[in-house]
Amino acid sequence: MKLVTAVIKPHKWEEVRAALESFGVTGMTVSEVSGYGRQKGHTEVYRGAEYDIALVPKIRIEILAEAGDVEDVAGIVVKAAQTGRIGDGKVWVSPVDSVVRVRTGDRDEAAI
Amino acid sequence: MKLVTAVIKPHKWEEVRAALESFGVTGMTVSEVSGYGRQKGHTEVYRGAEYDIALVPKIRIEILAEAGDVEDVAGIVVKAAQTGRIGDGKVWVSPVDSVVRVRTGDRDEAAI
Amino acid sequence: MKLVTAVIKPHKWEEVRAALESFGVTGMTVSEVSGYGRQKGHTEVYRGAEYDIALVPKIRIEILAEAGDVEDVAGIVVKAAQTGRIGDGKVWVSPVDSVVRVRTGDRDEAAI
Amino acid sequence: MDTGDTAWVLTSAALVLLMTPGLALFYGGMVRAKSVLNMMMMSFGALAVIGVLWVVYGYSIAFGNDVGGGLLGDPSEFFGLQGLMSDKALVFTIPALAFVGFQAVFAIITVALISGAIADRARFGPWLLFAGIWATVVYFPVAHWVFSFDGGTAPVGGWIANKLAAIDFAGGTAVHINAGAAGLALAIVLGKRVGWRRDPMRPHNLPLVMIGAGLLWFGWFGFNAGSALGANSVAAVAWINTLAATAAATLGWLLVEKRRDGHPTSLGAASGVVAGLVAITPACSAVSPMGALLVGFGAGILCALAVGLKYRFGIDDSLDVVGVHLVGGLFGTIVIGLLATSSAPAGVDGLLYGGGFDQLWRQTVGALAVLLYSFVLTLIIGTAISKTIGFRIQDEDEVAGIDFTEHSETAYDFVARAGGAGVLGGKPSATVRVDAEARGANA
Amino acid sequence: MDTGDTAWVLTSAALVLLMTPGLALFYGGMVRAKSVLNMMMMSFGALAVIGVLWVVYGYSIAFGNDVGGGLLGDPSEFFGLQGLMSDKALVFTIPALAFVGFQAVFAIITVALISGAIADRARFGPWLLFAGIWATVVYFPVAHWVFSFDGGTAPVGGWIANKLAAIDFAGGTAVHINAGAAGLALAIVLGKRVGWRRDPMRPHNLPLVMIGAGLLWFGWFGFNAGSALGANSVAAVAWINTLAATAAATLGWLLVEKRRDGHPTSLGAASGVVAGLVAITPACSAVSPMGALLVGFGAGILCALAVGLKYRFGIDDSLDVVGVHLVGGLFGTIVIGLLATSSAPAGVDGLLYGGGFDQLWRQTVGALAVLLYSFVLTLIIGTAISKTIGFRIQDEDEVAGIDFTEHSETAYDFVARAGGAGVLGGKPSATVRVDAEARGANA
Amino acid sequence: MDTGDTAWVLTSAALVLLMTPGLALFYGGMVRAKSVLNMMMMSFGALAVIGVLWVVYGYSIAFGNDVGGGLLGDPSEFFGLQGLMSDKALVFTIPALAFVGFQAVFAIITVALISGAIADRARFGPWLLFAGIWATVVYFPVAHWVFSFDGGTAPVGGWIANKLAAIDFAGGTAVHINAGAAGLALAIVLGKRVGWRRDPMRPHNLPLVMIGAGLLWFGWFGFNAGSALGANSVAAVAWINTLAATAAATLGWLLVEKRRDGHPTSLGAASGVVAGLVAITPACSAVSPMGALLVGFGAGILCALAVGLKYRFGIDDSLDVVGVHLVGGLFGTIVIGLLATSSAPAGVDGLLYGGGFDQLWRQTVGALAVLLYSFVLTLIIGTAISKTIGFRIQDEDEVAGIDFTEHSETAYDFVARAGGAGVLGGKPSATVRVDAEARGANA
Ligand SMILES: Nc1ncnc2c1ncn2[C@@H]1O[C@H](COP(=O)(O)OP(=O)(O)O)[C@@H](O)[C@H]1O
Ligand SMILES: Nc1ncnc2c1ncn2[C@@H]1O[C@H](COP(=O)(O)OP(=O)(O)O)[C@@H](O)[C@H]1O
Ligand SMILES: Nc1ncnc2c1ncn2[C@@H]1O[C@H](COP(=O)(O)OP(=O)(O)O)[C@@H](O)[C@H]1O
Repeated sequence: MKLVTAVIKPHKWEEVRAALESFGVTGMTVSEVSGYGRQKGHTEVYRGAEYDIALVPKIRIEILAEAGDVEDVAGIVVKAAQTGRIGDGKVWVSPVDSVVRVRTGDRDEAAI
Repeated sequence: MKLVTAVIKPHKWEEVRAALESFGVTGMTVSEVSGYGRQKGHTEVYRGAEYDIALVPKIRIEILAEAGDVEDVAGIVVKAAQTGRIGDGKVWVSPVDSVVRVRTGDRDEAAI
Repeated sequence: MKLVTAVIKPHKWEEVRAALESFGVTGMTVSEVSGYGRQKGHTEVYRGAEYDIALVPKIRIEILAEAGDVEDVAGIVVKAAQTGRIGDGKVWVSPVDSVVRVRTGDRDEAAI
Repeated sequence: MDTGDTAWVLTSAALVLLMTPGLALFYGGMVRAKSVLNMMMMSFGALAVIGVLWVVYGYSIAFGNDVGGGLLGDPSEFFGLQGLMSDKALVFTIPALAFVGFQAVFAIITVALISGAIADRARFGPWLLFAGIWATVVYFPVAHWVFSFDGGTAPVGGWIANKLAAIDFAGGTAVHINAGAAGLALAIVLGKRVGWRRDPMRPHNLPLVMIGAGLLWFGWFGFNAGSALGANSVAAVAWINTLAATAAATLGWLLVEKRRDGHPTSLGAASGVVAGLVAITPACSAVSPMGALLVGFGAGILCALAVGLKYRFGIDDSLDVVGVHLVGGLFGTIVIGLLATSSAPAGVDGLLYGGGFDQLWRQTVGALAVLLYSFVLTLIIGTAISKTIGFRIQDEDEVAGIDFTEHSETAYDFVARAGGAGVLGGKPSATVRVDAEARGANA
Repeated sequence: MDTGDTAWVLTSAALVLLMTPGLALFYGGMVRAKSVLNMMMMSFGALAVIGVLWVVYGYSIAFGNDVGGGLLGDPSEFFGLQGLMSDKALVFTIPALAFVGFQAVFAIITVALISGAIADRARFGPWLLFAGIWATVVYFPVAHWVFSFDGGTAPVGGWIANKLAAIDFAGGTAVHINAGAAGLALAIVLGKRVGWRRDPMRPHNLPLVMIGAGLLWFGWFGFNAGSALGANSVAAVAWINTLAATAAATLGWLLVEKRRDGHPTSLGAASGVVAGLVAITPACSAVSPMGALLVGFGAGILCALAVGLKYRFGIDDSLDVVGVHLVGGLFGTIVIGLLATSSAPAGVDGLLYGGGFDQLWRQTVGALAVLLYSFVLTLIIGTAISKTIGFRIQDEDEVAGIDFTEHSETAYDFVARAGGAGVLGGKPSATVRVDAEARGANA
Repeated sequence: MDTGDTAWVLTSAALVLLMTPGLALFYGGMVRAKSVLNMMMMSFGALAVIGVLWVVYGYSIAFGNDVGGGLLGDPSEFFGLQGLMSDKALVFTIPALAFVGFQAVFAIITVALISGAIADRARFGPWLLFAGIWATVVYFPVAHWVFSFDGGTAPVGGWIANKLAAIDFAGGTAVHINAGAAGLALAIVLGKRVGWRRDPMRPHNLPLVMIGAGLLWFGWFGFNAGSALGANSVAAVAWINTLAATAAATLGWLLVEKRRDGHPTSLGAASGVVAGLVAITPACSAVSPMGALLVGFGAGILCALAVGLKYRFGIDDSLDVVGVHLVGGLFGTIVIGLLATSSAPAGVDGLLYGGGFDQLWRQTVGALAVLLYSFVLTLIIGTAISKTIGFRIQDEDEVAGIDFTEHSETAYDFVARAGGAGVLGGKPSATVRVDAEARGANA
């Protein structure tokens, strides 16, 4: 089992979800995060005082997948999330020892 | 060292915490996430326009544990979080190379 | 490739970010989480009813780094985040199979 | 007709109207984020239902000529407010419809107050039904008892105002004791919320509570000083007493918190304001400004202590309608028997001013009569609704959140902030699917 | 001069002023969190621009002596409000400037209403420009048509008020049809939002919507009952009709939702209140309280059905200015021809009261005249601005959020709560860098 | 007694009362989410403390007969407001207690205004103490100087109103310069917040700021136009000038922002409104509507520039009490010497209207006298409290958040939305533990 983690631009979420769904990925876990990187934040001004906002909002997606599917899944995310502009994000794959479905106690491949 | 990650239903948090505590797990890190899976979201209506809300709120728990405890910890979470209905979530285990306690610099087993 | 995950006190974020930047880490992903551990929460009172607030706010930082840098990166975070008081948090390192930069498709070392 | 008096009553009526949305916010901020909309809907719903009924027959029941024993006005006399548009139709020095409007918003807020006792768990339809029945058989008659003076809108008025001659300037009995007793009954009928005393049910938005408290405070000057039905020195006395009492009550409540809990809280300040307002409501024409300080301070302390009682009795009066409105209303009504001074507009001396026990028992009888009537009738109405169409939502709907299950809405979506399209966040990933054609067609 | 009348009009003017911030909240809560500030700024901006223009020449165009055909007042007559400070300068029984103030806030709210049609996508500078031009060539003249009675502020007034003799007590035509038609035109000119019908554009803060609705409701009693320009029985009739209509409209809207969508919603309740207010605005002096119940109930149902039409026509009237204000305004204006009763202050009988078709066609003509004039002129002004300096923000700025791109602000930062220094959260990690010296120097 | 005048003053008093909750929201939205409750509590606390003191002796110090040199009224004359309930007790044409109420809320808001200078760091108990002492030794006397006219409430009044004859219609000196100077002094005494100029201390809730601004605006019409103490043409002039000035001030502030910072902001619009209100407060009876446009526009520009000065001087006047209230108050007070026109109700010509320097120096002397008195006295009171019981919270409490450490509350909990029991979210996982018995027992 593997875990694919993707950090993407928020407005790409819908496309990524749709692309994954057509591929057959039916489950994932999503969270709001903030990114820090080449893409710079911006400046806000309140009563004449400037505030540098360094972090930019991102969406983080976690997908548990069978080892064999991992390359495909990562590729799909990369393709769907790409705008070609700085700040598009990262996708990484990491190893998972085991997975359990809470509802049934099913394990590993059967759990996802 | 291992990392146990659990995605559960929000209202099960208190039971899971209590179960882990009785087992002796005294630390964990918790975040709010959104889940996408078999459990379907719902529909809201605003001025007659329907909105499909696809994601459902979940709680994500991360627990660093010694390799030997991992099966027990995962089992406890599964048991406490189970309602038997769709959407109960997943628990997965992944490898960790090393852990440091920031306060003391203690490493690995001593760090958790 | 490795993933360094750090859970720290929120008001240490700025120092950690600055320390990492001087070292040359230019990217990271940040999220708000809640911690449960030795550091106890607190009590709030509403119309005479007490509420125990068990969780404490923390910041979670994820840094993808080359395997060779990992010890340094973890060390820098530990140093910058340390206050010496309970609740300073944890830093852990876990293995990563591969990384892709969404914008370019660059992989691994080239992706971060 | 006096234009100054009319200006003041029209203004006061608008101020009191604002109290109901104010209450919606005050209550709404106190519940959890998943039930704030339902909480506010109970107030807005009360406004809608009682607004209609008042026009149709409510005013007439309350202010039509008495049809027996000071218990009830004639429902047909002003049915549909007939005959009151004429510029000849006056109540004292103001147009009759100005008085009708002023009294309308009293009826509305009283019903809305009750909803605090049953937060998070009442089906919306049955609540509207309850509101309509309760107003008809409880509020309209009780308003007749208390507010209908002989020779005011009709030759013969209500028994408390005229026969008993209890003093209730702006509604300590008819509004607060009445709503408080009904809240108690309804909390009993509906039972405790799932997880009560186990789960944290703390206010989700205290600034919202403070907005509500501010608007209530503001509106209450219309409630109390407007009850003079004219722009005169009686109104001015009521105004200043209202200010004095609320200031002192806030201090009183915060003092209790500081001593008992260690810290004065903002919820306490807001609650203290309301406790003071409740207690001075019946008394504001009867005590001096220094007396009002006492009334307020006493109410602040008493109510701060009273809100804990529900845990002792195991009754989930969720937002303390009993602790604040019933206790505060009783205190304010009965304390008139002690602190009334003949130098105030009501012209009566209480026990401590040498007036003996006379006024004290009148006040007590009036207060208890309303309390009992309201409590018993509410028990009956509430139980009847419960047993027939059902009053409570399913437990699992309560856990999921009544806003969504009863109204198919969620209160907040803060996430769309910087990202694309409101993609995420508790309530995320909505794909809008607007079938206007289909719907337009079947509508 | 009558002090009571003056007190009531001054109060009413303040109430109506509050409606514009109220509208800002009502609208602001309905958009996504990334554009709430811009939404509110359109109202505050209207207040600023129209506030100035009204003083300089707006009042004079609306209420100066007619300079031809009942279409326009003389802009020079009261230029800069000259000569109106004297205590001799009266309008009926009140100081002229009290009337000026009361009418000023009508002009302001009308312009602000339009902004709901173009949420999330209008550049702020061009919006201010539009507001100024639109008020000058549309609102000020139309106010003259409708509100300027012969012998009121000047010997000769506007054509709708005097020649046509359509009844519009408080602005069904001049305010609601006018703003609604302008909103429709502007929504067409600016086009749909990026992602409309695809992305979820649901209200980000319904309690904010409810606060706004509450303040609108409150203020509207000044709007309607204040239009009597005195504290008298006409004002009282308007007051009670306003309450009756809103209560019934809320029920009407919720009923439609319950039947059509399955659930009554809080947004529906708030919308129903506003629909009722809109519809009773022109009619509140012309119908009986029972009639007002019908007007409100009808408006609630009609507007609840109308808000879906924009999807059918593919026009992104974002916050339903058409569905609520144009439809509600038309209904309320025309229904006078049916439900007016001579027992009400306006003294006219509509079709159903045996008055024949006379009033009905007057109402219809007045309504359509304002509708057409406003729609066409707005199309022209809007297009002109679009083609010259540009009216819409860039698509990517819309996606990023207009609050940030037009105002360099974000509405909320809830995170600094328990942590150190507002470190994180959507808008996080700000390192403040205040170059006050530099800025002070170049300022 | 005139009922119309009374209606207007009672209404105005209620409007001004609302300003204090309004201010609480305005200020509360501007601080970080972890100190919004404390910010609001400083306003509510001021209301409580000053409300009580005003009744007991404050009114008497301000409006009792002068006991020497125009500096102080006789504290015993109206102690406890004795003798004022009678319908014979009048102030001009209104009941004495209406006047007492109207002035009460002036005292309250003035104290509340100061709190903006010391956001996030003042202990609550010492703040209440400060409020009480400051009102007693600064506000009550200064109100006597400025607002107590010979032969008004007492034969001999204050020196500024009668001897100096500076014009301050509604409190530019007594309220705004007074509060502004006190804020400056207190900001110096308490010192900078932890992390000032390093950490982002941006407004956590701008819609809350806008709600507050809206309510302040609304209430301010009572503040200014109510100061006519009657429903007459003076009130109407004050009303219209208030509108004109705020509209122009908003434009002025936004213009500065657009030029200097690149974008007009919603915080700027809200601030511009308040700057205009402050500046027109003393002047609204003395200038023409066109003059009011100038006053407002000037104030908007000036205050927008002034709010940056604190960084230059290194004083953490957190919410710009100096930049808005001191600067705006000084400008509005002194500009009367230039722009007053004898055609306005005050009947005085300023320098630009050919009145010479006479009024200009009177205005300047009045303004500086109040500024100095307030600044020095506040320094003394503040330092005394600091050195004795301590005024500031611990640094670590400031970092943790004053809401929690002083009030044991947190403002928001948005999470309970869809989940079970408010499980998580900044303030999560509360296990309620209600020991009502225990607590009830020891209470
Ligand atoms: N080393 C890293 N570790 C973890 N996340 C990273 C890292 N570098 C970048 N990110 C994440 O990826 C996002 C995009 O990175 P950025 O450098 O801005 O652009 P790009 O990936 O297009 O070069 C960041 O906002 C951050 O969330
Ligand atoms: N492949 C996956 N990767 C990561 N998280 C998943 C995956 N599948 C499901 N989840 C998480 O588990 C939750 C429950 O899954 P769901 O399919 O709804 O029900 P169940 O696990 O009971 O079959 C989801 O809401 C999501 O958060
Ligand atoms: N076993 C664990 N697994 C995951 N996170 C943990 C674990 N133990 C502690 N944490 C995280 O580290 C934080 C600090 O831990 P705590 O026990 O309070 O203090 P310390 O690390 O100083 O001993 C916790 O709030 C939690 O977020």
